[in-house]
Amino acid sequence: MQKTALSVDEIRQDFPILKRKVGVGGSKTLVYLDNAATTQKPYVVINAMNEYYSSYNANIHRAVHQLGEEATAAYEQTREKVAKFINARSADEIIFTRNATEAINLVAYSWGRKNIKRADTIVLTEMEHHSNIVPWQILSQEKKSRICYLGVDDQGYLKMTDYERVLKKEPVRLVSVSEMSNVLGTILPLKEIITRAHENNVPVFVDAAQSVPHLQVDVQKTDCDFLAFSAHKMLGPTGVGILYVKKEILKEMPPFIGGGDMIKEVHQQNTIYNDLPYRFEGGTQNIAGVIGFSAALDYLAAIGMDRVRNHELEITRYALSALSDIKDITIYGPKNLRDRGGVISFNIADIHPHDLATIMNEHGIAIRSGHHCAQVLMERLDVAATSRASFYIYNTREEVDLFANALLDARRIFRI
Amino acid sequence: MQKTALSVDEIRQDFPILKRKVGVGGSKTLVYLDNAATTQKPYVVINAMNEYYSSYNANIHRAVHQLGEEATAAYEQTREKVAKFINARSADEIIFTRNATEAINLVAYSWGRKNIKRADTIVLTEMEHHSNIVPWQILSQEKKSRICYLGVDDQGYLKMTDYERVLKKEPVRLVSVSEMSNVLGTILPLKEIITRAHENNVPVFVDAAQSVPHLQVDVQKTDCDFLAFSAHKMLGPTGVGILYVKKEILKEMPPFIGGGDMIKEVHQQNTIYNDLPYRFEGGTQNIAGVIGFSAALDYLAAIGMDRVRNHELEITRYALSALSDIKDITIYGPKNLRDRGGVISFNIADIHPHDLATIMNEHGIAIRSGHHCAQVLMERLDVAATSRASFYIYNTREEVDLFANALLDARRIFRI
Amino acid sequence: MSDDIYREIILDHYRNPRNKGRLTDPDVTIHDSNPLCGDEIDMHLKVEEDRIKDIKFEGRGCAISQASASMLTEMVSNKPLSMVKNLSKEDILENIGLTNLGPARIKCALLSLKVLKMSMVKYYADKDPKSAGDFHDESVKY
Amino acid sequence: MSDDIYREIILDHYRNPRNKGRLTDPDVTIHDSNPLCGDEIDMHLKVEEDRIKDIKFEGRGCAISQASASMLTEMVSNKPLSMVKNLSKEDILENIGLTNLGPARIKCALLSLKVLKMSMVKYYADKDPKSAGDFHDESVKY
Ligand SMILES: Cc1ncc(COP(=O)(O)O)c(C=O)c1O
Ligand SMILES: Cc1ncc(COP(=O)(O)O)c(C=O)c1O
Repeated sequence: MQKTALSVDEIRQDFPILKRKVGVGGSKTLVYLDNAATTQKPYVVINAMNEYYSSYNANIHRAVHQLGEEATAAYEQTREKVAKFINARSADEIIFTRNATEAINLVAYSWGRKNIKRADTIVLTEMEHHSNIVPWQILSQEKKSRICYLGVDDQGYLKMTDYERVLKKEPVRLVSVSEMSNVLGTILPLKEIITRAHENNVPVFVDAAQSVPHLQVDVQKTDCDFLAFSAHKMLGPTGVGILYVKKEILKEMPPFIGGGDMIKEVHQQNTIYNDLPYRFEGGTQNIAGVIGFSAALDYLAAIGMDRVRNHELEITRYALSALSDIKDITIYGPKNLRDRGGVISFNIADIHPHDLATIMNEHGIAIRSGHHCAQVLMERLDVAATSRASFYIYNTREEVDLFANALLDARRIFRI
Repeated sequence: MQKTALSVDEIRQDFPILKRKVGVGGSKTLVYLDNAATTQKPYVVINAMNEYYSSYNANIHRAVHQLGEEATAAYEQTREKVAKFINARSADEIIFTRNATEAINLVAYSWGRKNIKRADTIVLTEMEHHSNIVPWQILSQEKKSRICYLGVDDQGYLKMTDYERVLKKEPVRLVSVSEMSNVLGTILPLKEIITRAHENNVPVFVDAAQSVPHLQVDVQKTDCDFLAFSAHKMLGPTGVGILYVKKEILKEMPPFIGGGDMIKEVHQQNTIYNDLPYRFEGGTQNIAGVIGFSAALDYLAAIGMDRVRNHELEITRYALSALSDIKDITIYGPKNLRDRGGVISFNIADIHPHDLATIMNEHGIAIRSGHHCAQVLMERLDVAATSRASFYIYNTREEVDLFANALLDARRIFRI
Repeated sequence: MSDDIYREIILDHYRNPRNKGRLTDPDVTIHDSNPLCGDEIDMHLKVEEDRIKDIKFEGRGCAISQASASMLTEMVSNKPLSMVKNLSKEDILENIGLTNLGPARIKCALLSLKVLKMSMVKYYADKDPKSAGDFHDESVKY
Repeated sequence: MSDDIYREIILDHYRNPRNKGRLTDPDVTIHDSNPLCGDEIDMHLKVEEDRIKDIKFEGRGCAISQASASMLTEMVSNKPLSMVKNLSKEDILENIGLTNLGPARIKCALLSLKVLKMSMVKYYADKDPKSAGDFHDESVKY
């Protein structure tokens, strides 16, 4: 365990965009607090893709020529790195997709259409992202299965009693939960959820879009069956998602996207599919994106996920305390820092989040406002929208101060 | 119509990779003849992505902050450009996917599962790429529909008499053909195919992965119903595919990938989907890739697709004549240049294409060998594999000479 | 600039919206939302002799979308439908005095116009498809 | 370097493969192909007293894959199954004298070993699952 704090000043030098000027007349230095939506990219990631395009760009897997071999090696090494990053048993359990959303859909279409039957229950939570709701709704419409939502209590925690009741009473066939809420920041008791599910022979899908970037994730330790996340939320490029599936399950999954590279032999009326994991990667992949992601993984590994987490805890603590001084503010999610990530959702008086974001923007501060693709949770919280600030390794206390000051300016503008 | 020839020397300056040294000890300058697999990228494309990552990287559509607005504008402008490039009526008819393969799967899953019924016939050709075969096989397995393959004659042309017979005798519900074969180079008589299909109320899907990069494509002129292609085969980044669907048809298509951004409202048990075309773009898209593709479209538009085509015709003519001097060579595909693109597949004596590619590689020449994801065609040609050289705007006569010389060396090594 | 956007009149319409509520027995009622932020507007209309006899809206969302809706209802109340047909994006932005909004916020300002035009399309859909078509307005779609 | 790869002996095995054909009544027969290039190998084996009594292959593909298959059949013919179990990637590459192939071509050289090991897994599958497992070899998979 590395115990030394992270050197934010040095880290900031690695991110070209942090020098960007924004706001009225380009007068403000960018304060980027929209990391839960997507993070910024360090030079090493941008350069890795440049390097690929400038010196060994080629299609992978089928080429005998040197560029093709180099590109294939770089692509497949990334698969190994991903496996290591989340401690999968084998790189064969790692499938590259377009984003976390496609990864979830892949499982809903492939595993889901084969295994979910009429009247089966799929368990989600009220804090799921739309990407972990809509695919199951589409599936349920087809299969006439049911979706059941575990409740969220007023402190932003999952109601584990709901879970016990549902496991006992309903024909649960799948549990799919996000490890960390992108709105409340709540970190779920994954180990417990998975253990209880497995005791009932129910597999568990983990939407790790918000956890893998911020926490040490270990798929063997939690023993989850499926796990999905996106490269772009962890310093990597857009257009790359990752799906982990336990090999025993993956082996039995029918293909999803059909086409080149996922086959072994194609005949007029039938096809022999390729070995794992290639069977699930049809067509030309986002090769540059995967290679860029490789650099992002190296970058995060060099820092160490424990230090990433510690830095976020520290900034979040500081921000929560700064915000709590502001009048008429409502902050959502757990109070206890240990149970939450670096995401703070809030509302101030009758200032609508959209209006707040516009005011922030003039201060050069990028925050997110809206439903955060979590409308079921918005209904639960009985709000139309929230504002959200989310942090990453390059955010500083000074940025939090600027943010808190801008909130005061919003109060002034709204004459509160 | 621009009549002046394309200035290949200048164009070559725009592609960093063309300075790459490869082969034994890095002693050879790269001769890249694997353009049908993927093309190289000019600086403008690489730089457009760098610019995005370095100065306005943000998630799109939902952000109020400046970076988000800039990124959204750049992304949506690309959609407009694509629409213009293929002469679609509206940018709403353009959907970004992961690659051409996913675009075909999207239609097979969404339109196909809704419209293809038991015993319906889907018409393909013997020269289709696996990406335009496997999705229809998966669909047909589910729906118990039938796939019928139009034959290819010994000159590499589509047997139009087959087509007439099938249209007359079978309950055809979809015709899906590639506009240009990635193996034979054959350009199909698309207008005729589509007219005859429409007379029978049958929609037509065009796999344009090999045509949009090389020919002027006009979806209004051919009146195709669906069209798919990949950015990476036309100077653009990996991880971006394009699907065009006529608006009347698109409006009636159920969603495919469910998740963030493709919805308007999500409730616990139901969802209202977003307007077109967003309904089909679930999750965070390959924003950088789309923005890079924008630069590729500008680059090609500035050259003019007529000049691209003319250059390829000229190089192909030169190459066909150089190859025809080599003993024991078999060249596949139409003899008439007007009917073919810049793709030459061939075999020499008993030298297996894989072995040939290895020998070429030592000469610094990247060609492709194998089944080219067209095993049905390989069966038809009764070969296990072919070698393939494919050209693009930066290829020169000198490169063709090097290639022809290397073929002679292969004969020597194989003691023929 | 925010000071320009959130002028007294905008905040007033936001906090004290005019014509907010429902109509008993409306001729047409329609709902839409902005997928980008979740802002919602319902419009309820009573039409008489090709005029908007009565109009009410319900909704939730940002100051811009709600003030814009409130001001729009005042603007079209008792006006001929032909006026609604001709209302442009620019008319709305001028009416609310916000002519330099960024692309994301423009959508907030225009949501109510979009819903109003949709309600006209719906109103005419069966009676008079040609007129319905006239109300289709690409400039307010997003 | 190509001159090193395509030595006389490789071309000889390619053009005059040993043990090519089928067996009547084999104990195990198995087919696989290299998804990367379409090379195909079928192996037919007759096993007696834990020895490979007879072996034949069919296939089509490049000089490396076919010569490698031909040389492999010579190598294991009449040998105990335990020898097959222990055969490594390196053994094959040394046997055919090609130790500096690139990653794509290595797969050609190893296809026949992969198929041979698969045939052992199949042979033992029902009789003796534990032994079957012993023949699983991650190093020859691709
Ligand atoms: C004719 C044809 N169709 C489809 C494809 C698939 O394209 P992609 O791999 O980009 O999905 C290709 C490219 O290999 C092709 O040549
Ligand atoms: C919890 C959660 N799940 C899923 C997603 C979807 O990720 P992507 O848009 O990259 O597919 C997100 C990101 O917005 C998220 O926060």
